[in-house]
Amino acid sequence: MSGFAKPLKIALLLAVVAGLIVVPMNFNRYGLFILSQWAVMTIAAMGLNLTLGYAGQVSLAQGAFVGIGAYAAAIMTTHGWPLPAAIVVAIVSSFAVGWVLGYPALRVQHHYLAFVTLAFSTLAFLVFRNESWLTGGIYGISNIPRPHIFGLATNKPLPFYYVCLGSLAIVSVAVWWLIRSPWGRAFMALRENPLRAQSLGVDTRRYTLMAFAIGSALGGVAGALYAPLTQYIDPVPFNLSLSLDLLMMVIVGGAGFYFGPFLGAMIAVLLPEWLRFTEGYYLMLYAIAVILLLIWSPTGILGILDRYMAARRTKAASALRAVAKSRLETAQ
Amino acid sequence: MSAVLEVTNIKKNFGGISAVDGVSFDVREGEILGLIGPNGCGKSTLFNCILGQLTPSSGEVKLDGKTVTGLRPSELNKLGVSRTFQLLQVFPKLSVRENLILAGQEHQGNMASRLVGRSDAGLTGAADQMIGFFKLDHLAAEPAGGLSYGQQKLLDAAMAFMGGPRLVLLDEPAGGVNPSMLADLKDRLVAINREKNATFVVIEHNMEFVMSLCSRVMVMAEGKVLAMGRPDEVRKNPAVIEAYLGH
Amino acid sequence: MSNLFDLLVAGLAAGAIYALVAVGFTLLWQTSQTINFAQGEFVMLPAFLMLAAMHVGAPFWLAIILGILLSMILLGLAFKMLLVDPMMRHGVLPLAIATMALAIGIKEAVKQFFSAEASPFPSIVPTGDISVLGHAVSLQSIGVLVVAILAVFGLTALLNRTSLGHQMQAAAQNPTVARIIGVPVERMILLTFLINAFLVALASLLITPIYLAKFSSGEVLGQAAFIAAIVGGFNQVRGAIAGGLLIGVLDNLAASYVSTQYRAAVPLIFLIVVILFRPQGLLGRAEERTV
Amino acid sequence: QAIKLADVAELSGGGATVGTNWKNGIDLAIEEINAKGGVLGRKLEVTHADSQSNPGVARAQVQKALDAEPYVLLGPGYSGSVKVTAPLAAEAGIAQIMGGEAAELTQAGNKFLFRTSFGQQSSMPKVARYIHDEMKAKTVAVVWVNNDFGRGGRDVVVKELDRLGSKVVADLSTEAGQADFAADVGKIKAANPDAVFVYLNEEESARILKELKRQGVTAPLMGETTLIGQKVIELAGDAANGARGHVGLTTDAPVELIKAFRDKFAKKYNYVPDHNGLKGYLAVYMVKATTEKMGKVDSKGFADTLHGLTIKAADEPGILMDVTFDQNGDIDRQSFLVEVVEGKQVVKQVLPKVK
Amino acid sequence: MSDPILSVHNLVGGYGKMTILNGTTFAVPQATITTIIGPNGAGKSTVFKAIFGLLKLREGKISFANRDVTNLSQRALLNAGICYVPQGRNIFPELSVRHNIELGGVAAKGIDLPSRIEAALDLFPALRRKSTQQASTLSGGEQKQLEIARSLLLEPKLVLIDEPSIGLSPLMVQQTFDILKSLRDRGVTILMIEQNARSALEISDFGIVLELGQTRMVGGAKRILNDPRIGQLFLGGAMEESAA
Ligand SMILES: Nc1ncnc2c1ncn2[C@@H]1O[C@H](COP(=O)(O)OP(=O)(O)OP(=O)(O)O)[C@@H](O)[C@H]1O
Ligand SMILES: Nc1ncnc2c1ncn2[C@@H]1O[C@H](COP(=O)(O)OP(=O)(O)OP(=O)(O)O)[C@@H](O)[C@H]1O
Ligand SMILES: [Mg+2]
Ligand SMILES: [Mg+2]
Repeated sequence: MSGFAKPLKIALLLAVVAGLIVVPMNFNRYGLFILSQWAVMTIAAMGLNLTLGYAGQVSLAQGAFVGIGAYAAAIMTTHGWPLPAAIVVAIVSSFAVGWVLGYPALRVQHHYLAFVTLAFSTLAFLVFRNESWLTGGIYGISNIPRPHIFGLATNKPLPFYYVCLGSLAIVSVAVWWLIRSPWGRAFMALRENPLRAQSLGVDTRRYTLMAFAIGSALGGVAGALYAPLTQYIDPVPFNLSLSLDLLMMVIVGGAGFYFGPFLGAMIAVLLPEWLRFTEGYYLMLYAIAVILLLIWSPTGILGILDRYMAARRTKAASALRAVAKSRLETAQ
Repeated sequence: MSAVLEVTNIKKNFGGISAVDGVSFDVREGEILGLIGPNGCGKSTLFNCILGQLTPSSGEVKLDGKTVTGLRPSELNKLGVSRTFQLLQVFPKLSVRENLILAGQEHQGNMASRLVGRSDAGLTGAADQMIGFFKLDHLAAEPAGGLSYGQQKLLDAAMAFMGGPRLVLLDEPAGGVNPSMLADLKDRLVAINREKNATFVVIEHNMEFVMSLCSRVMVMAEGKVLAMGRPDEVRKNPAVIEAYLGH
Repeated sequence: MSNLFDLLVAGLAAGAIYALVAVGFTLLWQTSQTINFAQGEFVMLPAFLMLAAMHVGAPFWLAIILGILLSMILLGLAFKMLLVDPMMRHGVLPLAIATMALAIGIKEAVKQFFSAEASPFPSIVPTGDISVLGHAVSLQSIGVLVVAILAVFGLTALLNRTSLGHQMQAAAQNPTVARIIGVPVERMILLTFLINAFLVALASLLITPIYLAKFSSGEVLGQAAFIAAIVGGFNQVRGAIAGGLLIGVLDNLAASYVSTQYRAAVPLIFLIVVILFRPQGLLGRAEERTV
Repeated sequence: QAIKLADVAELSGGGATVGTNWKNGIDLAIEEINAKGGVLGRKLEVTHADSQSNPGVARAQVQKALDAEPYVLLGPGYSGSVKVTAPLAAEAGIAQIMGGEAAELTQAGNKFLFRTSFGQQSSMPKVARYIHDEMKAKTVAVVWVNNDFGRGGRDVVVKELDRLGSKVVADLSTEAGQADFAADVGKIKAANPDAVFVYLNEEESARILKELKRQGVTAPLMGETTLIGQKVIELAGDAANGARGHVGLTTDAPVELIKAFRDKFAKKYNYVPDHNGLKGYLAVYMVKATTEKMGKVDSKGFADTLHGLTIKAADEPGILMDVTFDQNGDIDRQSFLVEVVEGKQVVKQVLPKVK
Repeated sequence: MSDPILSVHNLVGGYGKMTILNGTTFAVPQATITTIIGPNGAGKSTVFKAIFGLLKLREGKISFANRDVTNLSQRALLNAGICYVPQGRNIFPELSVRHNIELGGVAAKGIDLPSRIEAALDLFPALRRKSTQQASTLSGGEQKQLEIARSLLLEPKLVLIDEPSIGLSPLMVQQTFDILKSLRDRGVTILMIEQNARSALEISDFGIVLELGQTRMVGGAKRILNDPRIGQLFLGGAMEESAA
């Protein structure tokens, strides 16, 4: 990931984690809510980063999976099921739907795939809105309870923030493991050159479906946390614009970089909040900030770091070449 | 020697054009078969049909006597068939080493074990050996997209060998490769052929390379087989000279 | 079946609007391989520029000219220089995301600096209906349809029949090589965006009297046009007209014969089916040979 | 020291027009009050926050607003957003004066929630009765916008019509922002109802009015403020003629104070507000009247004081019309039946307060 | 040696921080064919990119016809009479074969384009047969032919051609080299990169050996062909022996 010395990296990581645990203890409820939202959105964006950033499958449907997870959790917990059970159901159902949505990706790619998923996303919204017998329709579902974890109530903002943070931690480790495994490399092969990948034995079908399904399942996890976080859901937050927001998080953070979603979600969730003091102008300024960021580095924030790394690497390669050259010269 | 690959009456049409028009041939175990023919005569298309990259309009492909027509490229590769491409096909943003590890990893364990096992699937050593052989050492950590044409061509060939294949279809491996390196490559192919009893089918326009490497040569023209035989026979065949070699 | 005929007419009228907006999508793809998610907002904005001009006392005709000029400067020149230039090399996604942000920016700016309210907009086509086979057809819709057809035919001729058109496509398909053989790539791209800006200004002028000028009207319009462009064929300008009309008709039929609640689903399902069985769209050109 | 109010409203997203009107109404009222010396000698101050028309964001913003301990919370306008935020305000013990109209909002026993206009449970029965009694419609077509506002109204009206014995022969949902109503009107035409109930936002109302006229639908049209408001008339032109509506709160009401309000608003913001502008304006005057009634600025006592309170326009001109609040936070006020005649609103009936 | 039309002096440059060209220097005489050979990754293609203004140079000077053309725009270089045929696949995949070829004439001035297009199609009958087909459907060799045909539309003074023989059948290689020879006979200067070094040097007047971004050797083509050390290192000496 970076060229810093390894111990330094680990220390930095530990500091950030400790900060995320300790600092919010003095936050007010609003601060905790925003931070919880960041954690939830990061999970969803990590899922999309897997599908899009690593496996190169453009999806404009991640918001719909957050919706599926949220409704699964809302319906179940309001009927007395515990949240962990609901999360499992959210994962399973969004994994399954994601798997099915992966099938078009076997036929079409790039922008065409984007359009299919875009259509799916709007269809999901219509189902959420119209099937009121299940989803409460436009009125939504209210009074979604927050869970008891090990007998501890998480009704208060701080405990629930830790629920979100803990989930984020688990997901982060799992994703880290996944992308470091041969699977991660196979996903990148799908992105870089599916044709060559196929002829090297990479089962592109299965990996494509997996990339979709796992990415979607993480969307589902995020949704299952979003429902108890807001304690009320209706179809509107899960329309296309959530998918687009998540896409923006991934790209702005840096698609295909592990830490991209963390930064992207931070910008998408926190930046507008910071800009709120400008009142009517804050969304405009936010839009301008995103545009400027992309102009500065079209590959996202981490793309900048990557460029720096690439420069260092070529320096090393240059040195190797220089050695070869001097050897050649002495040989003559 | 038994036939590893049997191709029967393969046809491939694109709209009205028939690019491959009823090609049949066998490849014997352990042989190196050359495939030559004028530009656009259907050689690459034939490869793509054999390898499942294209669905043939008709005809049959058998591997070890079992029909494999319609199998996907990845399935064929799992059966030990690998290939190289005429146009550059590498993973541009992955490093040279990662390219090679990727080329081998799907042959280690199964999908589940690859998820929990070592991240390089134990292939770094093998990859570095390949890198050394193709003189890409100083570029091992470079993204493959930054390699020169010939270097990418070599990387492509190297990838085809990472999985320990028994049948390799090479589409113009010599194009753009420096003659000295080409000589090494040829030696290497011969060595693998002898030691591992691997079988090769090689499309090439470089006559010296084909004629010195192959035990048999098949000539195609306009989608059909024009001639098949030992290199020296083919070289003297007037039809082949007329259609392909010139002079 | 007079009702069916009415539905067809209404569908074609709506479809003509989608087509007119969709032309821009297909044009941008064919000549710069970019996707502009702010296209709907691009159509929304010029009307406000014209309204602003009228606000400060310009007569309608002058406002139109000013509006078109301003949109060519803002949505053509400035858009190309500020957003497209730095991002185009990096593939479709960064620019697509930037245009999403731009869409937010334009909407918010219009809301902030003009109004959150809808306002009426004068029509340059006489309002009123003419009777076709005893059914009322609005002149405005006919105007939109005529302009959409003209735009598609004009652009198709430009792109397929003239050297300039080939150069524009070449600049999109392989900019490095285009440069090497002497195609003025920068100028071609600029031209692309200027044409698009002109088209959206024209579309704005024709559509706003029907849709009303409102900061948010670009969303609905942009999405419908987007779907139309894909269904028709994203990589060919002519796809816009087919897709637009088809989606318009389909939408109206769906509203009548399926449920109104799931009305929006029908074009989307159609879209998915089209992409799966004919990815290039109905009139698009297949992307051939990858091996 | 200033009295701090917090406003959370739909300033962007689908409800931007609603929220912006609401916000402008609030700002106007505060400006007026402060110019006259404030409330109990203290100035009013408000912070506006944008909910992006998204309940999740609304929740965050209300949380933020409550963390700052405001005197009273204003907004939001979308019923869904009200639903997520009302428990927070209640928990904090802070009165919330909102713009939502969904029936259920005030029926959950929340002691801190107050409306600024009729809930649909009180306005829609009047509409249904009018359709049945006055229009003598045996068959009715209902067109509504498929969001919480439209759906809420539709549900009540359909239930009431059913009870009264009028048959709903077409029940058409439309999308917010929809531009093309040809198919919907075609369906109305095919159903051939005695009356059409239209419950859409202003622009969509204007579009459907035009389409109804184009397709020659002659059945009488009935709606709410959103069908016969000045904005609709401006946008729809003469297609609006003949449309009728029940108007709980409108800048077009034949009330001098309201006319004056409308002029002030138009002068400041360059456009004529819809009923949401009025709601925001009234919300602030509710704060003023209640506080003056208490005689002190007491956040805790506010809700208790407002329950059961009647505010007379004669005492507090800013309240524009006499209004009474019940124990649920619902309001009771005069309302009007209006018809558009030659581009002008004409009041046909004045409906008195219920109690 | 006659007057050099192109001279390249002390080029230093590369990709990012990586230096590929380490002071490359050579000169190309007018109306000759000069072939650059060297191992893969020596920087041959990079030299061409540098000459054609596609690579930012850190040092060095390129002059053409007694004029400094360092870092000029592609358009300006074309106008000056330099034409470049790069390595690899360089077509416009979604345009037809004929339109691809036509585009080669974009920079042309005062030339009878239609007749030149016909002449180019005459040289490559396969392209004529497929002139309405989308260029992406051509075979590898046909795509290369397309590029060569495209480059014939202009009347350049200098042609930079990077490994034209890749993917071409022996017959087409011969024909392409014949075309190059006839161009030279008409006074056009050809600078070519080839890995098919023997055949290329056969038709060349001069040869340049490039290694690690430096000119190792410059001289008459015959001399380089016959230099034993060069043969061993760059021409694949072993290949000759085992060839049938
Ligand atoms: N998708 C396609 N549509 C139409 N024609 C095609 C398509 N793919 C290949 N062809 C045609 O099929 C013929 C055979 O192509 P192929 O690539 O197999 O030739 P080849 O023998 O490999 O030639 P080369 O030596 O130049 O690589 C060519 O004439 C080509 O134009
Ligand atoms: N786009 C690039 N980015 C980074 N490095 C590059 C790039 N292109 C080439 N290189 C590096 O520059 C060196 C020289 O490349 P170049 O293409 O000039 O070689 P070449 O002599 O033409 O080789 P070949 O005979 O294989 O075509 C190579 O080592 C390659 O790794
Ligand atoms: Mg081939
Ligand atoms: Mg090269």
